[in-house]
Amino acid sequence: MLERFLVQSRGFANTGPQGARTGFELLLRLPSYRGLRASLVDGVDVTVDGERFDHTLNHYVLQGRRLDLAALREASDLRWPLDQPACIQVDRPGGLAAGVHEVTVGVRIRQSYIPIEFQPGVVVETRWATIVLP
Amino acid sequence: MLERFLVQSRGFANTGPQGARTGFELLLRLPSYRGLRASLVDGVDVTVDGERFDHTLNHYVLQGRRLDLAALREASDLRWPLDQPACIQVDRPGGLAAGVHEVTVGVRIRQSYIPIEFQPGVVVETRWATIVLP
Amino acid sequence: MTPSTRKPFRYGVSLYSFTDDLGTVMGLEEALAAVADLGATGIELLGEAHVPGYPEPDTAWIDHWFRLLERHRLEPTNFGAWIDTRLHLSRPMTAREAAADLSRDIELAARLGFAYVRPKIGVVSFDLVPDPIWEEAIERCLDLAERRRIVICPEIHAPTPLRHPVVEAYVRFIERTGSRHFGLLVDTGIFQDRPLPHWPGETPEMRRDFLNGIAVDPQDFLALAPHVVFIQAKFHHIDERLQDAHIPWERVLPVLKQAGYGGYLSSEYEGDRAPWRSLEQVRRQHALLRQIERRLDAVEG
Amino acid sequence: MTPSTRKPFRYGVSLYSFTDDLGTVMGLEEALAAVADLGATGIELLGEAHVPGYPEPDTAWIDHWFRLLERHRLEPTNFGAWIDTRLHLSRPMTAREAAADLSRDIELAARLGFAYVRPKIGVVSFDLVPDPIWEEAIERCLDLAERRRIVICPEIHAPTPLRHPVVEAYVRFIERTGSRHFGLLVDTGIFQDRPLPHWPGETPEMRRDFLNGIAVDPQDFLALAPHVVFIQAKFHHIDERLQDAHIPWERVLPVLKQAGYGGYLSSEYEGDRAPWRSLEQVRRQHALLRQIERRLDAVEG
Ligand SMILES: [Mn+2]
Ligand SMILES: [Mn+2]
Repeated sequence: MLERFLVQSRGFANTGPQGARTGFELLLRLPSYRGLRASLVDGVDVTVDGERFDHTLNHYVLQGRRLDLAALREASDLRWPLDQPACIQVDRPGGLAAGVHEVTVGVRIRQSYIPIEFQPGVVVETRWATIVLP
Repeated sequence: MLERFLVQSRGFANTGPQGARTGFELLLRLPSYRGLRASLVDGVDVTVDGERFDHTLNHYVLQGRRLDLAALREASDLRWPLDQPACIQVDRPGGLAAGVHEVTVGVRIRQSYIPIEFQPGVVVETRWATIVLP
Repeated sequence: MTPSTRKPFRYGVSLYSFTDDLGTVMGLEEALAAVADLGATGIELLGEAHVPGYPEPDTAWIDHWFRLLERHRLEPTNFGAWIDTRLHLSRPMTAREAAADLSRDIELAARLGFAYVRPKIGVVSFDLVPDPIWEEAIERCLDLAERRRIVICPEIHAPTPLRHPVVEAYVRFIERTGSRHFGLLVDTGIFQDRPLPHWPGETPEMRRDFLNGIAVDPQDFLALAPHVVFIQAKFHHIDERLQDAHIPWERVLPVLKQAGYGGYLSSEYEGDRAPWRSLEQVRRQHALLRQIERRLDAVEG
Repeated sequence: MTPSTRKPFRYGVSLYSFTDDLGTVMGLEEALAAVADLGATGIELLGEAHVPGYPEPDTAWIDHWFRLLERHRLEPTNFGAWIDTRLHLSRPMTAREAAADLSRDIELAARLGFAYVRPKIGVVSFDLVPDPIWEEAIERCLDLAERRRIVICPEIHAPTPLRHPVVEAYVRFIERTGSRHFGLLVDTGIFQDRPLPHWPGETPEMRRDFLNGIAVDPQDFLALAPHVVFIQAKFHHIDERLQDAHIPWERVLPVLKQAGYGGYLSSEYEGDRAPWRSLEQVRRQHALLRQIERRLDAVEG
């Protein structure tokens, strides 16, 4: 079972060794009524406490594979199932401070059955989420 | 998994043969942070659209056993676990009309570690619930 | 099928109704228990949503699926599939690729006991004309569909009404191929005659197109009825007095009855996604639809 | 244990924190994954709440339990139990019956790998004096506790402060029996120094007694520390700036440190039961407690 929020409480954490953090990551529930092949996902914008990390710069871990946006757009052989969160990885030297952050995601999805004028659709959600360890 | 409401959507139904209903029943999640032996439950008041069905008159089905209030109060050998709803059965000739009803329950619980002056504690909750078949 | 042949409706639910609830507040077991508790018999699902490990569920899950169906006396109805024509950003999808995807879904649907497969086809225009590859893609799958006893049924969905070139093309396809393994699925959202509330992120353009309701005349169903194999009973909100805020069931159901439709009404709740709300809304819809059907049957005698 | 022996705290969570969420929006797997994700190592639960089939879980569940512990590198800490002295409406519970219930819980707790069993004892007075059968009941279980390597630890819980006849009776029991299998559990709700919001159905009498906080002086912990084997880190609300609205951790943790407490701080979230809220609140508490501990350790050098 996943949390109802897109950004899960669990998994929001700094990356890299403690004392020399390189960034942070979060787990994301797919905002869709169906699973999608990865190439139909056009990346995820992440904003933390007003600081924006563009979808073109973030990395995406799906079913154990880590991809940049270019690779994601080509990954028609990889699936993001509804019941498995994707891990979004963000570069930020030093990581985030321990404590509560305002986190916004913009998940960009390309559906085939909606006019191209509206693609990619962007699902935006904001929540408070907590980094436990600095 | 149970629904967060105490009264579950599923299981709210008329009893007895269609056309000659004898009453109705509902499934109830235990409003407690722990399971309880049945004798610690002092019955459940049920009110539907303002019509009250007293806990002294209702019947209780736990783990396949059907009890009236007197039997419930003696049932120190029977458990109502958190993960299993109890079935509350109410006599009402004709049953309830198909459609949406305002249902209130008052669940009466006797805890040993709270002063007797406050026992039984009564947990009250109201929701809309739907009878599908007349 | 003549108008005088009145048949009882069959009642089902699509797991689409439980979107956002499934996987966060309920699992497949609770969903099927909820559907069975309605007195419904049909269960519809979306392959790439409700089948864990799609498109290759493990056999343990398939066993589990059939055990649940048996326990709850439910039969699989329609299997939702997609032809994701925009799968490749750099190039269009070919008809062969589309046929391969659809074949895979037909095989899986048949293995899970389904009777219908709805391919949701990518569009090429603002007014939702399907990608022309649909015709070759589906034609390539007709033999397989016959072998696996599956009926392929694209969905007539708002803003496309019943009288429309897209629908006419589907009917010509039926006439040309003579296949009994192709039919039409009607989504009752086409009958919506009052506006939906705005949703988050909705643009004025999208609103203009379909969210106010395209209010198809239910009488239009009569002409198409011989080709309609399945109905998704799309709805958005039913209040405590059992009034549907958007779909005029009192006008729709008599026409379905008159047309001799005896297939499924498969609930597709598409309203507010507050947790657990879908469970209660689907119960209201079944109470409402059955109430109207009882009244129609009583009038007919 | 001398005041100069400073030890690191151990971090855990009681599944009590997830009350109303467990079984409606999460299962045991998700709960344990959430606890492990905190960097915590200890898992506390309530027998008659979180053990399916309690008091006789099947072996498949026990295997599952140990697999989850291994996967998430968690160790079982405290097993919550009750002595339900009002079980029989017609007569009081005997010490023998209470001992039988507690023995059953000690056996089960040991089988599941726990180190502590907290019996919640029924009360006989308005000011929460425990039923006098507690002494004989627990004494009858001391040998079993020793054999099964369990420490029985009644809970000091608001409105009972640390300096109180009830606590003194427990200390006398320790001194008289000399048992190392009996100790005290402190619930940090006793340090609450600001009022809780009212809860539904709350009466003025209950409010007067404990919901405004009994604000025990943390310094009182020093005298009792040698007997304290476990701490439940009770809390109700921590805001976005990591401020706890009720429990003065900044004054409590230095005393625990000074007392040489090196046991668990096991989260007991007891605030608003909005779905999923508990998950985020527990994260905030661990961020806060660890932040204060880092500061204390830095000051000490
Ligand atoms: Mn539909
Ligand atoms: Mn406690």
